[in-house]
Amino acid sequence: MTRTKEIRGFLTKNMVVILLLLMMLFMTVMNRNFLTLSNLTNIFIEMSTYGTITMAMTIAIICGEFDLSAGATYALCSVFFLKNLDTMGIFPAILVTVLIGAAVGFVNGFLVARLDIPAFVATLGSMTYVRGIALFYTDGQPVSNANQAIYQWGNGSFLGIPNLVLTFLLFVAITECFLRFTKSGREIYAVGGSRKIAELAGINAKKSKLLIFVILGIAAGIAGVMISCRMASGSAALLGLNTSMSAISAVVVGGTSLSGGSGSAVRSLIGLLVISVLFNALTLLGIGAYYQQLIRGLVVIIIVAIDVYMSLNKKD
Amino acid sequence: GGTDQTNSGADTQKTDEGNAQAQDKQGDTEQLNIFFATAFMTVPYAAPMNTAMEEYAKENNINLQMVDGEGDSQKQLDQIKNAVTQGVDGIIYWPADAASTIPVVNYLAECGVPYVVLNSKVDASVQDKVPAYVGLDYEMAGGISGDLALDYLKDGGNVVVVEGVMGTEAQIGYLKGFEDKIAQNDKIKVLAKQSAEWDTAKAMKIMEDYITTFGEEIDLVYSEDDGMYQGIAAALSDAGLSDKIKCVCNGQLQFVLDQIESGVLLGASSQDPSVEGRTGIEVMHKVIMGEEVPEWTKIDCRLITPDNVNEFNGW
Amino acid sequence: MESYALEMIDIVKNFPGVKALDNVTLKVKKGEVHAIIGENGAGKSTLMKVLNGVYQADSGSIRIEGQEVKIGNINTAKSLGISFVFQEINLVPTLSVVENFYLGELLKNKFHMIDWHTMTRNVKEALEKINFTLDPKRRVLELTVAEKQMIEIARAVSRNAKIIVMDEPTSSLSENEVEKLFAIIRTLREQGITIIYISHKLDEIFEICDAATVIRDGKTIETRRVKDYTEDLMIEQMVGRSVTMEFPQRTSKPGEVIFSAADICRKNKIYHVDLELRRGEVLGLAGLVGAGRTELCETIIGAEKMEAGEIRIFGKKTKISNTRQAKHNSIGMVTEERKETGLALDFSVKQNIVITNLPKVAWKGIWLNAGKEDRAAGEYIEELNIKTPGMNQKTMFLSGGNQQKVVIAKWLFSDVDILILDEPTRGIDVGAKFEIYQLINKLAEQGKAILMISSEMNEIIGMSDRIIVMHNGHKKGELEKDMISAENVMRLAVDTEEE
Amino acid sequence: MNKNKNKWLSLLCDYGLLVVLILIILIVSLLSKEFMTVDNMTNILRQSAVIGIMAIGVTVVILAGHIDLSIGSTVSLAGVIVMSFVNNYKMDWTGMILAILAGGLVGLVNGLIIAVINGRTCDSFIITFGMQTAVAAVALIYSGGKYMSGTGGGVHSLLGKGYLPIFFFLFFAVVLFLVMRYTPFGRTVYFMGANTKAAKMSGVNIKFYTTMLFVIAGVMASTASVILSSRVNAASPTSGKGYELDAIAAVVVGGTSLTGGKGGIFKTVLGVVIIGVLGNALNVMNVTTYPQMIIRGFIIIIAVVLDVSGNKLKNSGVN
Ligand SMILES: Nc1ncnc2c1ncn2[C@@H]1O[C@H](COP(=O)(O)OP(=O)(O)OP(=O)(O)O)[C@@H](O)[C@H]1O
Ligand SMILES: Nc1ncnc2c1ncn2[C@@H]1O[C@H](COP(=O)(O)OP(=O)(O)OP(=O)(O)O)[C@@H](O)[C@H]1O
Ligand SMILES: [Mg+2]
Ligand SMILES: [Mg+2]
Repeated sequence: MTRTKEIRGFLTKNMVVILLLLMMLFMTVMNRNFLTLSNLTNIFIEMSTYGTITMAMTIAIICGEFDLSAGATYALCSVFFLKNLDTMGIFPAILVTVLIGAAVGFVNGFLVARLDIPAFVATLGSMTYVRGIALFYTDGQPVSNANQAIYQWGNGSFLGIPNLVLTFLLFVAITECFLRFTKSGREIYAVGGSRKIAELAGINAKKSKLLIFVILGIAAGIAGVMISCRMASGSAALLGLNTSMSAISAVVVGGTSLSGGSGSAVRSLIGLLVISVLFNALTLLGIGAYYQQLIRGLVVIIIVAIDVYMSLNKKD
Repeated sequence: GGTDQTNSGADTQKTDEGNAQAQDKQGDTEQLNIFFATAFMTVPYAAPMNTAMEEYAKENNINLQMVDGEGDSQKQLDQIKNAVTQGVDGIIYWPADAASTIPVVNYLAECGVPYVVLNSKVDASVQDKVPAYVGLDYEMAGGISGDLALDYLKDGGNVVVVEGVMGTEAQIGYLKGFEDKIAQNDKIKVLAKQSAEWDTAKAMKIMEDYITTFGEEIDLVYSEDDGMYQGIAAALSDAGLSDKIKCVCNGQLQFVLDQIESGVLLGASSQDPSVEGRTGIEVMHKVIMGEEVPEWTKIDCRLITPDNVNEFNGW
Repeated sequence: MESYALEMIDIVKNFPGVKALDNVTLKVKKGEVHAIIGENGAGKSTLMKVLNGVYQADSGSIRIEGQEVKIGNINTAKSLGISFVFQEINLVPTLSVVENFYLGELLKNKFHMIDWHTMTRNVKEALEKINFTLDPKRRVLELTVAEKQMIEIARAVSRNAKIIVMDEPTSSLSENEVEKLFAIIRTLREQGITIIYISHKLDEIFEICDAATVIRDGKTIETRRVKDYTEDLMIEQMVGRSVTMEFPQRTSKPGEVIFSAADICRKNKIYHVDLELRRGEVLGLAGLVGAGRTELCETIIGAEKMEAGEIRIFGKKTKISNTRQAKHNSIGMVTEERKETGLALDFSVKQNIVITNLPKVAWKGIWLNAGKEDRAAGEYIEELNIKTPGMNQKTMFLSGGNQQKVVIAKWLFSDVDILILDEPTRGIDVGAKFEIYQLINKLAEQGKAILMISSEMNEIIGMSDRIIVMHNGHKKGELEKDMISAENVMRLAVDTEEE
Repeated sequence: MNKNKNKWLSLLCDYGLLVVLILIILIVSLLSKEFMTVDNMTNILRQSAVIGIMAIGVTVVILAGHIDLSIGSTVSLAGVIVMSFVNNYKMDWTGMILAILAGGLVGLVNGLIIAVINGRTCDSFIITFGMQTAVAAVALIYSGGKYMSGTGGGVHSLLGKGYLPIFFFLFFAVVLFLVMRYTPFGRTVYFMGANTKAAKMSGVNIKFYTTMLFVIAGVMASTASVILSSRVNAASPTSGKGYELDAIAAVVVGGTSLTGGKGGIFKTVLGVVIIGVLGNALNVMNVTTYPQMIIRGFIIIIAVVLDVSGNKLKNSGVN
């Protein structure tokens, strides 16, 4: 009796991991190209830029908020970096780019934390104006930069691991440690779990909310620099159109509820992997684009539906 | 360069011999694998293109795999890398935007898999690495529409422009070609330019607002593509101005052909996605077979007028 | 001159339209257990929220051990050595017990990282100290209300505070846990810690408190030693009039059975419960906290899935799979948590009252009629004596007792014959309690069948015609009128043998 | 005196947006003589009709505390369905009915999933996002990805002409306004938004209501799509992309709260008109695309900042 219950509990808790393993097993059998170093590396590289944003999004969702403007900020930061790289020099340019990201995040945070605007609306607004600024700044033209140093870094690797993947994994580790072992991190959980109660316990919820948006902006800035290094180019019109929603769905697929108060960087990493492996698998299996899109939509619905159903009805 | 060659829908049969040869070469059992990395698979323009490619692939026993880059250049890079990992025989690359092509072209040049660039040019800095480009000369197409405008507005007049997504190669070329032409007559004035991002409904709204702002001051509307023209036509006909305000556009959507035939639309520069798709895969096939191909295979682009409208297939 | 641990002098606090505190003065001696009592909405919680910095007083001063202090926020209060057990549970549900224990003041190790190890150990010790065993790593959302309340108490006690404020700490505790709490309070008193104790349960005040301050309508009435008080005097001071009889008499006799449930089961919660309910009777449902009474009733009204069992209403077999069907079959339930599940706090009193039966205030059942709504709401506001500035006041601005009355009014308006009342007087002052008892009697006399859950022994004994006692999801027994006594109820409620 | 002030304050908070709208109209009329003409005003309403119909539909969902991100894809799907029937078989009525039913079906699926899993309000965000992706794919599959131009002539092509889009917009707005304000159904939706648990315990069949709400949003979206495709005389499988955000933006600019229970259809109509007027004004004043985006973003934020702080003021000011 308790045994089956335990097994059930284990299964529900680790549904996504099991799904991931099953998917990988299936693909290994189905396609000889799947379990190759280069394929797996590719999966990780693609994930690394929007994965960085996903980590920040995880923090935000734990705090009970989310951000639709991260993709636009990502685009703005990318084109800014590329345009100013030559005049500013690499490191100052990186710094200013990340500061711009942080500034956008700060505005969002100010709106949400101080003025009590729902994040959906505040970031819907900033999604529009930030992309407008990016387009205005570049006059809608794609920007490229032939700087070899950044290009080499963006496509190079260290000990066989691509630099971008290393940066991303570092970000995952930092996020996990931040969430688990720092006071600010734990306060974010408390605020997400219940803002009122956290405030009664003397936690400055406004500070936490402000912080998560600034982190999101910084992450978007870093991701913008990363993608610029990899592609040596950026487009204000096209970059990051789906990034925010992809990041949110990766977090949710990883098993973190949008209601806030729980979640972790590792879970989101698993969510990211599930989605990336799924994409990769569908392509390797030669599924047409339309059907791929259909499957993607259904997978999000099914995973979330099962997860919600289990967590809301598992009382017995 | 000097090796330009023109391909049009009417004379696709002439390459059939080449195909037969290719089939001989590869034998009956061995199937060629061609990978098509699209920039946008879900835009309507891609649909006839894909169909034409698939047809060609079927005829020539080619295994064609198509993926959607969703306008994300990084995604395209990864899709192409995956394809190379899988071991394909050739890659057709439709870039999302010119600037982001640098790492893709670098990678393709390095890995040695034959490839063809389709629809949009790559960044100038890597241009010389590209073995074959198949695409329209957008500037020329814009010029064709420009000529038409020039002809219609001999005595000068006011023009409004409805543009596509800014920064795309098509938008830049269509605009430049058109503006260069109408600059020849300094009595032609451009009143306003707005982007409708290739979207019919947005184009309609912009046209309605143009009508509000300028009314019958407008003599001619230039629509950068055929889909947007559809919205413009709706706005003009709603306002009862179809006779007074004339349009030119690029593209040969069936609707555009109908409108040219009925005399509502002055004319358009042709652009057939099926031809583009078919030519793309054909050139790819040739490259794989080791045949000589021109650096730039230009897609046929001619002026469509009521007289020759029957020669074109709408999509 | 005696030394005071805490003096709050002439505190005034206005909310728009409400003078919640009107020159309240509270003086608490060092090392005593000091009760604050008063009707619902008297201002007790508000006074404590001024002390803890959630609200700023409009005027008045606070002195701690003779020192005048300004309390701008909760952290100031903490640093002054005051800790709180709030009226509402204040634990973050998604976090573990350990983390909730240290909420807002997590321990760090020498690397400035969170020190989980030490914290877990400390929490274990703190819980042991109050004789309460619980795995500190469990998440709070898995715990029962009583367990949560005990954690709050343990947390407040472990903070080494000089002053501990407890706002209705026993409202969801069973007798057993109340005893534990009292033992803790006595120990704390011996250690010289000052305790402010707010409760509506007067017997508790007499048992544990040294002094009491009565507040009425935001004003201090009097502070006395508890031994100088009688219960009657206390009540008189609280309500401003004399209340003599605690449980009003009912004249009607139970009629025919209109509701019966047989063999009700709910997965892992409720096991084979039978019950019958007659017209005009009050059936008490007794048991310790967590006995499954709420669960049983939620299953009956279709809010939770019923696994097995049969329900008959007016003798007819009826399937109830959601709350709408329950309402249509004439069953309504006044839930125990009025703010969570009883009211839309943003809605006006009027809108909350008519919500259960909108067609009744609508033309032909489809078109809402403002006049009918006003009349209906006005009628119930008057009948239940709901204190509100107007029927259009948002219910969030009402005091607890009046909110409760709105919830009851809502179900009366729906014309159900079978009314389930879950802890109808929780957190309600004596005056309002008496009115609710009268109301229950009136309903019974009108022929409604009432199923009343209550954790207050006096109440359930005083009001019920019959009592069913539950334990751990099982029905342990049924007591007819002549068998009802506190001993019998208790014996069945704590009975742990067999099953 | 004080009471009077409160009354004014509360009126201002309720109708502040109307004042803002009138101010915008006045200012733009001064700047541009073309703006303040009957033609242009009907023009604005006509342009706003499609987003407007979607917005009033999604308002109902938002009032109950949920959200629906799939309505944009519903527009795409319904568009290609109606166009394919109009073009291929000349069956305007069948096409329109099927298209509207398709919208209802999408809503039904949304609603049923959320109802069955007992989804909290935040779950509808991600579930309907999944639906958005899936329905867009269905539209692509159904149409083969192709652009469809209308050949015109039938009933369908008339719907978008002249004052008809405005008529439909106002008609649905009035109907839903009355339903939400004066019927038990509407009141119950508000109650659900204000406190779902309380609504459940008061005998509201939450699952049924949740399902119905999404069906309404879906049907409104597909109806909007029928009008859109008629107006532009074309449909493409991506024609509704991003429309959901425009519609939701109109709802929040109007002052309906995303947490549910507060707001209403009238406010949404105001929001739609404000956004429509602004977009038109910027076009008429020949502001280019990108600055327009920047301004639009700020307008959304400013409108909501004003609304939220107005509500705070009101809540602290009411007796
Ligand atoms: N935030 C607020 N805004 C407006 N009025 C308020 C607010 N908080 C409390 N009140 C009002 O102040 C008065 C005192 O409320 P308080 O909660 O202090 O009563 P209480 O004595 O604790 O009652 P109970 O026994 O029901 O807990 C009540 O009339 C209440 O409606
Ligand atoms: N023996 C037990 N151990 C742990 N939890 C229990 C136990 N029995 C019941 N519970 C849980 O306690 C919670 C409260 O149950 P329920 O609300 O039905 O109790 P109740 O008798 O109505 O008490 P209350 O006075 O709190 O209303 C439920 O979540 C139930 O699962
Ligand atoms: Mg209180
Ligand atoms: Mg209970």
